[in-house]
Amino acid sequence: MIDRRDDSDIEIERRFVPKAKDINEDIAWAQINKDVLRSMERPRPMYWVIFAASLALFGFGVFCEVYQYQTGLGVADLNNPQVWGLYIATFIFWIGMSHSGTLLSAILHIMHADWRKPIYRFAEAMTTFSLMTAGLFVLVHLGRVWQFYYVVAYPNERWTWPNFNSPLVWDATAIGTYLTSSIVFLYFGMIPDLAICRDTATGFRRKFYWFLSLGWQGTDRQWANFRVAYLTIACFLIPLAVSVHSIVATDFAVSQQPGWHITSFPPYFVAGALYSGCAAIITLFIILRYVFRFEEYMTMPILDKTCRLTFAIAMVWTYLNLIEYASVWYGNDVYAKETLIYRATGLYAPYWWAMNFLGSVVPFMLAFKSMRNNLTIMMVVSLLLNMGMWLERFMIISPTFAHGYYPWTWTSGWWPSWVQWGIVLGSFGWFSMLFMLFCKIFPTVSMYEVKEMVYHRSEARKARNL
Amino acid sequence: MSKVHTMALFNDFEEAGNALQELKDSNLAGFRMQDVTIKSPIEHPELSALLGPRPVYVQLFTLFGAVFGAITGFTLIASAQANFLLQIRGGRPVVPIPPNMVLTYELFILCGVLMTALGCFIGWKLPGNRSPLYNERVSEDKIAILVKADSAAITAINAIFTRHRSLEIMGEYD
Amino acid sequence: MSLSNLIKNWSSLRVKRPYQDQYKNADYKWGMVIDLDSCTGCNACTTACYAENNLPVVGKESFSKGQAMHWLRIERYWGEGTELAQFPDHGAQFLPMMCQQCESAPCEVVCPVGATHHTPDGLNSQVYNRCIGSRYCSANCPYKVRYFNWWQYPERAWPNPLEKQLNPDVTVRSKGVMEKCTFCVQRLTAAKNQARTDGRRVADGEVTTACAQACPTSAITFGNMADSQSQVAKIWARQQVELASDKQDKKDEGLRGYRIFEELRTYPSVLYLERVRNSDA
Amino acid sequence: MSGSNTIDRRDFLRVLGISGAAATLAGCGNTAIESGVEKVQSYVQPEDFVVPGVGVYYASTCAQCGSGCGVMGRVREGRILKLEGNTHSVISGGKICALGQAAVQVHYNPDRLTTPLMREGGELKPTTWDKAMATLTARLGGESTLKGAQIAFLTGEVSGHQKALIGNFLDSFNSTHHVVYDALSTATGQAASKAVLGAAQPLLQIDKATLILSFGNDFLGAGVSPVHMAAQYARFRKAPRGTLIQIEPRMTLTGANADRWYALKPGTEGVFALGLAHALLEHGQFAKTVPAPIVAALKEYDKETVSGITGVHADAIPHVAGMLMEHTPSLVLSGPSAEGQVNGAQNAAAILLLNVILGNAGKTLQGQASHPFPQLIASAGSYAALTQLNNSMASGQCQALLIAGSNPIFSAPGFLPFAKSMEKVPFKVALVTQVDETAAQCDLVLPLHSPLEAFGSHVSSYQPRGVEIGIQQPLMEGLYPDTRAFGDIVLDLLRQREPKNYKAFPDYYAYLKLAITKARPVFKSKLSDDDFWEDALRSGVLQLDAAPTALKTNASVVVVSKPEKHVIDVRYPFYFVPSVRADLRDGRHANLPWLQESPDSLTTIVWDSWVEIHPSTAAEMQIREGDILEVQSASGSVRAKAYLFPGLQPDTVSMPLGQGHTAYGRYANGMGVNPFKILNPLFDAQTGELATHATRVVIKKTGEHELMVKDEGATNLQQGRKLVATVAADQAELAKETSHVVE
Amino acid sequence: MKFYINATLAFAMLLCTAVVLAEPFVSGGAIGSQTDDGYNALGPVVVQPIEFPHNTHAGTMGINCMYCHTYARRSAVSGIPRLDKCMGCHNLIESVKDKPRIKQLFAYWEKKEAIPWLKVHDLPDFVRFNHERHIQRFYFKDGRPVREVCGYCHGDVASMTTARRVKALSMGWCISCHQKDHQESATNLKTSNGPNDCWQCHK
Repeated sequence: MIDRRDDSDIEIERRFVPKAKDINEDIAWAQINKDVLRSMERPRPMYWVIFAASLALFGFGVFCEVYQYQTGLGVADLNNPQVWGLYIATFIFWIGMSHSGTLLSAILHIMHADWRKPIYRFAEAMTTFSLMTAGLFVLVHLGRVWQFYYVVAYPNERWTWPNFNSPLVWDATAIGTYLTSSIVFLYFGMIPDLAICRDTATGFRRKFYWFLSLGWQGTDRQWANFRVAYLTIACFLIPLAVSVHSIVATDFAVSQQPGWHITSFPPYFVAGALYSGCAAIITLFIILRYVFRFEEYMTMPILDKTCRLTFAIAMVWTYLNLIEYASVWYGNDVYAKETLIYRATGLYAPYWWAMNFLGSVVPFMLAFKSMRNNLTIMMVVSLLLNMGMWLERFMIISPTFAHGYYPWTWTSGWWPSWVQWGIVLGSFGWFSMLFMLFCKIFPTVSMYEVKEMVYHRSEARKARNL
Repeated sequence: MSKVHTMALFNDFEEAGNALQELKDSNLAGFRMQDVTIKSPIEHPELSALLGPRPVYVQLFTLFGAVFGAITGFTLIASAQANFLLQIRGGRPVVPIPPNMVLTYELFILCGVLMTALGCFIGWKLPGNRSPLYNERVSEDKIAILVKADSAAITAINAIFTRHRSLEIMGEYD
Repeated sequence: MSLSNLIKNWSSLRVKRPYQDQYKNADYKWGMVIDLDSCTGCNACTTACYAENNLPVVGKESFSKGQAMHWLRIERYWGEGTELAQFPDHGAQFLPMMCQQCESAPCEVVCPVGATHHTPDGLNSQVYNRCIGSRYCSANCPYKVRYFNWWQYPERAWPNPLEKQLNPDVTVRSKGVMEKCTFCVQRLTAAKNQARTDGRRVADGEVTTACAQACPTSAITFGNMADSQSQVAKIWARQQVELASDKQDKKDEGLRGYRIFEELRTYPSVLYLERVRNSDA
Repeated sequence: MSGSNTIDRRDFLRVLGISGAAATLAGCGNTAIESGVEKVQSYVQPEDFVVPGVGVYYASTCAQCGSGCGVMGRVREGRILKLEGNTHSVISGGKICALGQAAVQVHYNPDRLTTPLMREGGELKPTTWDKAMATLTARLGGESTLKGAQIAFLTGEVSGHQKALIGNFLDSFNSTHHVVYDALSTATGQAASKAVLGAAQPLLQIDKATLILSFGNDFLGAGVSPVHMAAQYARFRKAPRGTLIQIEPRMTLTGANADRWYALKPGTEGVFALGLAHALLEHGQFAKTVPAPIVAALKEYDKETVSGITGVHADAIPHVAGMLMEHTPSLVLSGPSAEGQVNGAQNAAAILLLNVILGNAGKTLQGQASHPFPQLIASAGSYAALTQLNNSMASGQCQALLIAGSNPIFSAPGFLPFAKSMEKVPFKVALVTQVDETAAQCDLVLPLHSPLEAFGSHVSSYQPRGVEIGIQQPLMEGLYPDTRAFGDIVLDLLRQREPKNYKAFPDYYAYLKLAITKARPVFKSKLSDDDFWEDALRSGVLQLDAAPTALKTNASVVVVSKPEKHVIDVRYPFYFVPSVRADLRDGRHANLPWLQESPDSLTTIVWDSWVEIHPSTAAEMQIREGDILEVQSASGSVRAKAYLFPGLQPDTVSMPLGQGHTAYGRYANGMGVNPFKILNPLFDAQTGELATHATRVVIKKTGEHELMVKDEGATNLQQGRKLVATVAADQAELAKETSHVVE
Repeated sequence: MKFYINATLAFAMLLCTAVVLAEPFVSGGAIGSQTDDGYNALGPVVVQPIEFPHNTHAGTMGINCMYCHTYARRSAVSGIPRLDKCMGCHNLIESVKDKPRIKQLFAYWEKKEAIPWLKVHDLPDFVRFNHERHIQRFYFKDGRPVREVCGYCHGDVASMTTARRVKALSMGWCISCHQKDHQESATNLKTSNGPNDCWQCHK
């Protein structure tokens, strides 16, 4: 099965396929299992550093939230026009983050881009956890969290229903759907790998994986059903992901605020979401590669492809961003135009310019191969891109509130309190804590798909060589 | 005639394919091609093809789930709105179409996804339908062929397996 | 059965509001007129509102953070454009601004739990105990007249015995709840109940809001617009402002009535009369 | 109220009680239905009209300022909830101002004094009424040997039978030292008015005027009877619409409502008025109204000279004069900014002269109707009276001082050593609802009923139509067991001093009832005494129709001196204008949270003091809003945040009065600063009254900066939005509008 | 194959059943719709200062509820009878004057002190319930017997000593009645239901 190649083969290949390979197709399948399973056993010490830091951040976030819960939202220094502050900005950020997993696993799956295979699993996990984080912000920003169940449509004694007209209810439904579907998708794609874990684990872990792998034995019938179901769910997930972020966009586009009431918001949001998601993938790629010693699977050519994809999406985002400015600038809505000018010149100008710089100029670093091959640079760039994307969300919320229709409530200065910052940081802690736990418990690289990748590539090479 | 299982483990996919082909052509008494199952670490469509048509019904579930989700979604929402005590809102009609479409769409997808997963589980006959013979090396890099046949045919089948360089043959010995 | 109800009443469930003569056969449609030429900016109305509606005094620190809780605020402008003149030669411009009770209220659409809805009397309600505090209504209000309970005011705004002044007809709002001008709904409900017991409709002038009642210059007129003989209905008619229209087709010259941000199609129930200044003076 | 069950009103309130009716503070979080936790309202023997759950309205009179507005109190379950205007009252006309609304917070104030305080070992300590009254009686009771100037009674504006009672009390000591001090007194203006128009406080028929020219008169804000004036103003603005022109150094609320507002240098109002007089007298029809010497002296007041002195554009003078000629009848008013100057009386006289020239007397200006009980009318306070008292105290002459409703330690200017002089008085008693700066310096502090708990009567010094006596009655049972009515305390003392005259009155209620019923013939009532009293309580007012009297004008008293420019002291380059907030006044209402949180009408600032400075001046000095400035006069300095205010003469800075309390409860203490303390010892040349607006200051940046606490956002302009639309008067057809002013 | 078809059919039937079951919820909270006599468990016992025997007054004596709770027809609250009302009768009834409860009553009267009754039917603070409107509508206009009208919410008081809360008094319970078609009066067959505007009951 596993062909052993002689040097001449490699020589030929070097001539015809001058590019570096996504993966070494000579790798033994058993080695794949071993490498991946090892990551779940003994990661580098950095793992524990990251985990401890996340736990600490999360703890601080919980403290802030409890304080806010007890005292009232006043501790967040929110006020009449600035009703949402960082909470909703960060909410959009996390929702956006969730889109990368769908992009990598579903879209690329349908497009048969097999280089996604070693990295899609953690991207999908990212989707799930960032959705869970985003969901937290919906709760955190509520004045009366303890009554949040009023939003849920369930038959009740009071004969009341939520307001189905409200984009927030759409949000809740869409996020709920997305979270459910992406958990199903993540879990579904992981079943063959869980069977591998089951087959190697011992003790209570064996029981755990035995339970989760649902008796997977890799039979032909299982594979056939699996393929169809996986593809079908992938097909559902793509429009779902698009709908989720466009619904988040309608939170704003449907409303009256000048600067929000823009038709291009939904695609703009979707592009921004993919953008920040891809940037986050680069970050996590580099971290996982180091922490779990995945150099063999998370290879530089895959990073290169991810970076090129990110660059393309960055350009789409830049275009849509400019379109938004242009349509406001040339439109007849004086209020919206005023808001735009305010963003560029007012209180928030530094952040606005930073956002444009980070979002549209910094990605050009990705256009250079030499940059793409440097892990340190890529790490910094991806973090910058994410910061830019976070600023984008902040720029949607705060300047608009600060400069709405009603001049009397224009704010001359507003800065979030430490409680808000604490909760925002706590959300990052919560996310990375969950993510790190996931990586420890579940195989972060899809073993069976890497095998497929290796198999198909070597088959293709054989075909070429013949 | 009692039926028993036997399973052979192969290192090479081609050999496994050959074994299957031979099994198919053998016309052994007490053996049917439907009773052959391949167990492999990755999917092998070309090997599965040898087993003959094994239809997958997952998409029927998907269709049903999606249509059901869309219809009940809209109906539930619209009738909830129509019966809600507070009907007049922000100058919109009581049953507004665009917002309901958004929710209908979400329910369409949700039910579709869930029904697909459910359909797949039903297709797997899971949980609780595990075949008796399994080798853990299948999840690594080996391929296994499981056959259920009359005990009389087993020897012949095992012979075919051995001929195709199977690494190991497991069987039920009862 | 809900399904049969849905099918049977489909066309009525699809009616878009507001439409002309929507309140023609209704008993009540509360409306208001504020004559900006009479308003002197004296704050009597705002204080009356505090007294009537149990508004908490938030204190210096909260106020400085923009967390004031005045349902009715008096705005003071120094000019209409964007440049400040050397002197305000024609005085200041005062604007009493409270919930405009929009017929097509942006806040109502977005509340996820339906805590704010449109009452049959044409009021934009706020049901405190249903509110979960998402503040979406406030974000979507072009007038920014919704106020949020950032703190647990019942514990801090009324030290004993100040709480004895609280109006028992109005809830004291706890933290995390949105609130806003209600057109003094407790007064309206009491008057409507009385009228129903007597088997009649509330007469014009029988009930008024606390602000209108206090206003020393009577700049605020409040009443039932469904009653064509009421003061408010007459003024709206005289000013040729149509409730369900976003562009007023005025036949006569010299009319002062206008609604703020009418172009946003919120259809407010508060009619403002332009401030008059003698330009020769 | 019939048969043997007759209980009088106080008993009725007691029986009504607030038994168990805890005010709800639970908020809207509690959804549980808990049985048997709360007590339920129950009565022993209520009046038939008392229905639980239904508010009952009682008439009374507002005691928040001297206007004497009739109010209605809404009482439910024995608690007073809210005050409304009393439609029976001519003064309030059924309306009420912010101050009046806040009266319930005087009553329910958490910092109210609930027990008597006595000074023991240099400190005020709670004591019992028995001890307090024993001390009081020992000093001022029947045995007291104090006489004449040895005893003084310092009050704020007080009227009605309380005033009469104070008079009687002092009479028993052969003393006439009822000192009335009002930091915002208009004594200078009244003196000028008396001289020129023949009446200290003429009736202003604002609604009859077609043009009002006001020199800093804030009749809509902190003037006399603002509620009544506002109603008049509303009628003045209806068709045919009157025009209001305001001339003042710092925009007042009235100025903010003017059709045309002119900024002029403080103290030059008289010059401007004379300039107008000069312009008017050039027209023949006015020539005969003033004596020839004045006409001649006015020759020097040509528009260029006037413009040079006042800082107003030269064209304004013929323009305003033209307006005055065009619009008759008109009304010319002088206000505190013109009067509070070293030449204040002269300024006021010059301004009022315009009324004489224009013939407004008898049309828009009339004399008040003659009052049948002049002894009940509020006496105007003056600074001169306070100085006299101060001297008497400082010289050791004054042996006993009673203080009620006045807080000179806070509101007297800093150069007057009132606190120090007070130390020399061996026995100082304060009668207050809440301890203030002055009460804190007294030896005995007696807790009073709030005006909503006590009986009383009010007779305003400004009677807009006929005669109105406002009856004040308790709206609820006393909140605290240990407070007493002002009248009761004074009456207690009087009973000891003159037992034979006052033995018949068990309390002030009986005294007041008898006094009112005795006046029945004057009001030509055919009711029995009891019914007359009941009727008075029910309507809250006693009214008598009486025609306004004629004014006797005298133009010759106006002194026309040579027009002169102010000499500017370079050390103090800015004029200092203390402004009066309509709600806080002289600071006596700073303890009311509603008023503290009610944004100042013109700046929208709350809970604070500030320094107003013109934007152009600020730009020159590079001052931004919120910069902490030190305002220094020759007499002292205060620090406050800068606020850029366009309604200001650019050489002027202005600060609001009323803040800067140090001992007036949690809502007042530490809020802002007290500009009274930097006023210079300058006095009006004619009356000797304090020239409040004559101080000059220098402002210094301290380099500190703080956020301004205000309602206004980042802009104070409408930014092109149609928020407050303005239409030219000739474009609007007011006559065709449905009138909706409640007449 | 048969398995799949069966499974599909079974699942479809399951879903359809779910829809049918969900339908009444959609048409209006079936959980909360208690009928007149749906809630009969006696509520919590409230210890009152005087254990007032409703059974004697309303039951044995047959006194109209509104004789004592006289405010019910003209105010939002029905009110506790004023003390002098109790005295009005008990002053004249010599036979029970030395019973302990009556002695308590006299003690309060002599002190001129209100009896600190505890609330039995205590609604949350954000609810306004109007007795007047209900009494006017069902007692005066419909002419229904007073014990039925009051008893609808308060239960059969004539059988209690101190009153106890026997009905849910929850929002769903209120609505279940407001949604009913009530005949306008004894003679008029036209029906109408109670107001269902939030602000009618919530403040």
